[in-house]
Amino acid sequence: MADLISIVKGILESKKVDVVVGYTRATSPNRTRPIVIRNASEADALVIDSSCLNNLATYLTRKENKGGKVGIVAKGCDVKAIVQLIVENQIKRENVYIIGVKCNGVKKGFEVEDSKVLSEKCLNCNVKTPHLYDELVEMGSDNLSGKDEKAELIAKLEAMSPQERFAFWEKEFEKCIRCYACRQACPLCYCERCIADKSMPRWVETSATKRGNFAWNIIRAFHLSGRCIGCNECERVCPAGIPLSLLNRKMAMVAKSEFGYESGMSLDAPTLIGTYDVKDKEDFIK
Amino acid sequence: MGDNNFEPKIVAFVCNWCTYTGADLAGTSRMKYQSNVRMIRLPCTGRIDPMFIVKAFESGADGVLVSGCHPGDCHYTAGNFHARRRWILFRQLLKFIGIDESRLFFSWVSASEGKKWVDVINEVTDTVRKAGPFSDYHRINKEYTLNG
Amino acid sequence: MEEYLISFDNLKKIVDGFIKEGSDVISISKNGDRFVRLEKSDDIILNPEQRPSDISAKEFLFPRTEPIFFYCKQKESVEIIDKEPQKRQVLVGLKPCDAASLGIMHRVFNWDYRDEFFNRRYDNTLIIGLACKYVDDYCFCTSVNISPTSTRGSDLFLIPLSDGRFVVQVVTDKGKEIVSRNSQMFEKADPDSGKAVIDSIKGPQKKFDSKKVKEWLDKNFETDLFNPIGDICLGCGQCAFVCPTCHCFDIVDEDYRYGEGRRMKNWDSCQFYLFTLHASGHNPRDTQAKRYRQRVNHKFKYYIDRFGEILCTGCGRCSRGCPVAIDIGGIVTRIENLT
Amino acid sequence: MMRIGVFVCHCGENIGKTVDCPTVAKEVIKLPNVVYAIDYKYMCSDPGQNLIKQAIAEHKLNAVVVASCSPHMHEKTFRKAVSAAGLNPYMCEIANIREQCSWVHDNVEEATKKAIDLIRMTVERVKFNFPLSEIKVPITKKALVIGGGIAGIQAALDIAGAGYKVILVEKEPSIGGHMSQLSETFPTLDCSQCILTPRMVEVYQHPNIKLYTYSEVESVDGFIGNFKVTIRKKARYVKEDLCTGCGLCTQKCPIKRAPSEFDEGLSNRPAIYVPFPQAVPNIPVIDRTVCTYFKTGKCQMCKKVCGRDAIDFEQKDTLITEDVGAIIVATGYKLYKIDKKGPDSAVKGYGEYGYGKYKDVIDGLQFERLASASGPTAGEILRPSDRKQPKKVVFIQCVGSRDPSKGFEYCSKICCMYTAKHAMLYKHKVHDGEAYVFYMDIRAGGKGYEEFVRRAIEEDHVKYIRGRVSKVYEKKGKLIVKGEDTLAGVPVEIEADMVVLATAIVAQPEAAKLAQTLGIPYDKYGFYAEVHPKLRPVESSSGGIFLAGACQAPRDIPESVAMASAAASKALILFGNENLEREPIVAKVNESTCVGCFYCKKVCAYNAIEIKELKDKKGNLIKVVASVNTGLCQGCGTCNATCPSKSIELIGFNDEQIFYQIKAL
Repeated sequence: MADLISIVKGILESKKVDVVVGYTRATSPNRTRPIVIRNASEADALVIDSSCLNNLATYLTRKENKGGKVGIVAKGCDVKAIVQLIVENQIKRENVYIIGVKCNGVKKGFEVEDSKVLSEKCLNCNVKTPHLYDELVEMGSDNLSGKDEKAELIAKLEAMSPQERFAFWEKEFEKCIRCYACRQACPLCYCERCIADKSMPRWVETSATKRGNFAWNIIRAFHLSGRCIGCNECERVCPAGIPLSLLNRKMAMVAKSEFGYESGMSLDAPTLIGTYDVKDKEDFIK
Repeated sequence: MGDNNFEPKIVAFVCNWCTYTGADLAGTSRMKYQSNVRMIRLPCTGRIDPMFIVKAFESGADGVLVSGCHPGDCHYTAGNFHARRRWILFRQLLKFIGIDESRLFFSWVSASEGKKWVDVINEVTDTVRKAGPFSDYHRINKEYTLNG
Repeated sequence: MEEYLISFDNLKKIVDGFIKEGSDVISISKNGDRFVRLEKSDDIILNPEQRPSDISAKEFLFPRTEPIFFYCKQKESVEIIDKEPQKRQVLVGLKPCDAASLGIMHRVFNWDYRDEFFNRRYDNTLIIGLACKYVDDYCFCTSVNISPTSTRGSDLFLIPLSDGRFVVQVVTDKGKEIVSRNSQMFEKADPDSGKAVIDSIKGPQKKFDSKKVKEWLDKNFETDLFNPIGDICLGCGQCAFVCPTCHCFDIVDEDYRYGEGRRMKNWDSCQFYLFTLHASGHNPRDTQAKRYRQRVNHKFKYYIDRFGEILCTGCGRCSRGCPVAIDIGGIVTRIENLT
Repeated sequence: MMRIGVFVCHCGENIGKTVDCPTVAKEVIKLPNVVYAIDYKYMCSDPGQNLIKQAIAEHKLNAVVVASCSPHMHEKTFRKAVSAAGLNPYMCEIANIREQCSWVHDNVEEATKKAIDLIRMTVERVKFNFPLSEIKVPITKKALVIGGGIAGIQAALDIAGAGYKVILVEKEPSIGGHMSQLSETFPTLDCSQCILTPRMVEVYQHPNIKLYTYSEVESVDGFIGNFKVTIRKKARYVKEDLCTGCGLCTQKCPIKRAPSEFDEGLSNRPAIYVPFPQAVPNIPVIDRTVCTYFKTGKCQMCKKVCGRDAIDFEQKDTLITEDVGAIIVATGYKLYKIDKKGPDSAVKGYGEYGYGKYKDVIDGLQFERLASASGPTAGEILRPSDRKQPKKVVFIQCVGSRDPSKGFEYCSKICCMYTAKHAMLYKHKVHDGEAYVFYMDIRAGGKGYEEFVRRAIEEDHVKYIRGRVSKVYEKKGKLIVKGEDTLAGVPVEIEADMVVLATAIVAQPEAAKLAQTLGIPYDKYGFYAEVHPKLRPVESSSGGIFLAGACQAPRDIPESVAMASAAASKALILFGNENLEREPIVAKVNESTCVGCFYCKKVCAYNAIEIKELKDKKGNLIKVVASVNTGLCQGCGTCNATCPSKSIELIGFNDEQIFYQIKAL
């Protein structure tokens, strides 16, 4: 870990960056939490291990950090978010110093029973070594393992009748308390005024009614279509336990199968929404 | 379903230049079609927001039709291409949530295709009529209402 | 305090009776994430070692969303239609931290304005508490004048015995009425029959002295103590939404249909930027640090100033569920250390 | 407080027969904010409009809904009426209860219900309208004419004659177009070049016309009144400013056998060539595909003989940008070539006519060259195979036209007339010759056209046979034409010396590409679409882009010229104004919520989204947001639908208007 700490000290001392966002140990020893470091002397608090779940890219678009130079500890999936943020003009490449983490996968959650369970997002990871970084550090391995239950569930849902699928989601969305933690945790939900908070007109009903919840969850998934990089933070932070990653993953599958597109992979690739191909499939259009 | 008197409520979001004009042409040519569809005119299919579709279902629609210029014919050059890409994604999302092809329809109808418009409207109306009231959405719409 | 003994089976029979007479019976869900309405008494889980649910039981007295009234717009006027009154309900197996929270909330809803909606529910609710044997890093009930065996907020309080039976402490008249209505189900217990169990439950170690915390807060409104929290807090507000005592709400009119609508009361959170955003565009709590300061002050200072009570039962939900692992117990402890 | 008036039009019986208008008026007055509702026989009539004006005054209306015909019909009328009564015109909305209700439904009850629904939805929408005023945009009073055929020439001369500058772009080395290839023209038999050449020269010498030949339009940005056009001037390898057109280079060029485009392959030309003697400009061009120097690096004969050192082998294509306010598209047509059909060709047949296989089966333009005094035979009718005078010529009409099974559905329009002319010219030149014409119908609608065809039949004794030809094949030096005389009901077989095919008029192969560059619609054949087939025949649906000649549909010369003048007058109407008034339907950014993701910019086809830096009083950057150039924005609203936070909205079709319209469903 000296590696990470010395890098952070170095870039703070040399004023390459103004702040560094990283992870530190939380109250519970099996948990970590984000930390923002401004002085090299604080860097000793940094850790990097398989309990570093948060996608710290979320902090890059905060008003406080905009414009300044930010160092960030980022796993491959987090780097995808950084790439997407650069592509979407939210941050400048030169303003972010990426301390990439060679990652062996992170834990699914913080609860004791999950301590050896690998997060589902890590199962099909294609960026164990980040695809963009300024420095690279290693993360130890905890020999985590897991099963891709969500993939099975997606297949199961697809095999259902529309009415059954609707019933499934009705039951899930009913739980939504509209705290918008999913949005707050999402590195790509950077709008200053979310459409859900727009009141003239109110596209998304404020109350946590079923239809308001449907509208919110539909629009959230749609606005992330072709943008979501699959960090699953939304699902992890949802206090109501709604399997939000199902929607994101389904849309990522559509983006891949219909357009061969994967978000957050390249600084030069055109965005999925905002571009078109005259040959886009239209067999569903009469 | 099985309700013989069921008259579906259908909304059509159409572009001003092709489909709306095509629908006008159907009228000028005195072609006849079923009366269930309520049109909402927009400048371009590019203007049609997925939120419109959600709102239509929230407002009690049993079916929604989206229609515009054929590819290459867009009055605004490429609005329909952008719209098409959006629909590919949105349609799959709604499908995954349980809103399938018997509720949501897409078509290209040009300004000269009055006949096609008639055929599309009749086909959409028949399909939705057959699928019955969109009871799933009607049910969630009813929560916390006077008669809910 | 009167004490009785009851078997789990008999307890279930009483619950069945509630269900039969049309009351809603509410207990923790199978996976322990929340409280749910039960269909049958067999679904009751009374496990003192259960981790606190992710979402507290407050929504049964203070729902996340609730119509205040309905309206129909006529051509020249608006017709207002009130909501029907609330059903009777029984909350079974609330931990002391959850049971206590309802009484704490009762204060604010009976202050300068008597909130009919809360009170109607409160009056129609019977609360059966359960002693708690769960402790983790985030529990601190003992620091906020509650203990794993405190009966506060409960009408009846259950202490599990090793033989599967429960000692029932009768806390209120409401509880007494249940016992007398079902007297054949209860056995008279010896005085202090639950004492051994109570004594064996240690609960979380006391982390801070809330008086000292308040003293510091009284003097230190302007502080940079909360800046590191502001740095990482996402402002998601889940802490308020899972909290058993947070009670802020927003009122909104919703035309759910052409010409027809409702006035709704919805949970809100001081952690949201929009919470204090003025129409002018000015926001007095414009940073997350200021919003977090509000959270701590409201819980450990303002509520005490107003009602003499801490607006926190130490359940630890907010910290356990926090996406960025902000630990309110830890922060308040740090404050105490500053004094 | 909105005070809305609803005006329900019967349109005589057009609406009134199917929609119970009095009931509709009675129902809609019950709607919130509707303070007045009335039905009337003809709302668009003077008394009808007065009704609206009076009601606005009497009932203090601040918004109006007219339930009538399509907004495409009378939206302007009613907005004007409302405006005359002192209301902002954009506070008036139309509910279309004719084209999309009364005319398409039979059941009175259903149609009435639908009409009420449509009005309710429109009433809800109009509540969120707000007063708008037209956007004023300055106009560049200069026109671009694309295509230097007769239509382009006419349009350029008309505009230049009115005192405005014109840029004329022609892709070939010379202007003149197809008309320059023709021998005589119907129905007067004027010599085509004799009437055309003076006009070509006039173009060349006109002080207001800037001519770019051997050039193509590369890109077009901007909008009506303010286009920015990039023109690719292809390398001629001859310096135009130095060349005197002496012609020495073309005489000395050792390559002599490149097929002449001008003569439709019936003669040859050198590698450095002027397409035809009267070419404008009279400046040669090097065809680098055949030039020895470009192929081998040796020769340079032209360079050696040029006294002005005008040959420049190093010349490159140059890009020129021009600002113009109007564009006239006059790119003309091509003749369908049977032997050149690609795999995607819409036309599937006619190989049985032997074109490309037999030298003496030629098309109409080739016949024009044979008959032309400037042609390869100096106007003598000699057949291509052996240069002998054909004694029996068969003309076949409708090759590819009016043939849904093998060719195009449409009529090519000019073939009846030019075939009659060809047959007549032939008879005038070969007095003992026999001319046969196979036709489906004779379409001779036009001044003097029918008389012209009668002359061919009656005075020149051209034999017209109504029927189709099934096959043409060679037998003993003769072309056997097998067909049917459907009037007589007998098969016909003619031993011909030459066969002339009136092949279909088709769109230019690059027509679709240019349409996309210009942003104008085209039909499935590649012909450019006019806004309205009857009332706006020379306007494309893109403002400021007009159509002339055969690029829009098969046209003859008088029609092309008339269209050209019409298109020119459209441009001149535009130039008659100092500013352009545009509908204020444009996007608007909410800068306080915009986060500058610029998805709006990505989807904007008009480059109307600009990047704006918001700064505080001290000049520190607060944030970067989108900003709409209202001059460029065309109001499609794609940005609005794309913006995740709805921080950009289309005025006139904003979120609230649509939201409440949907809600009132």
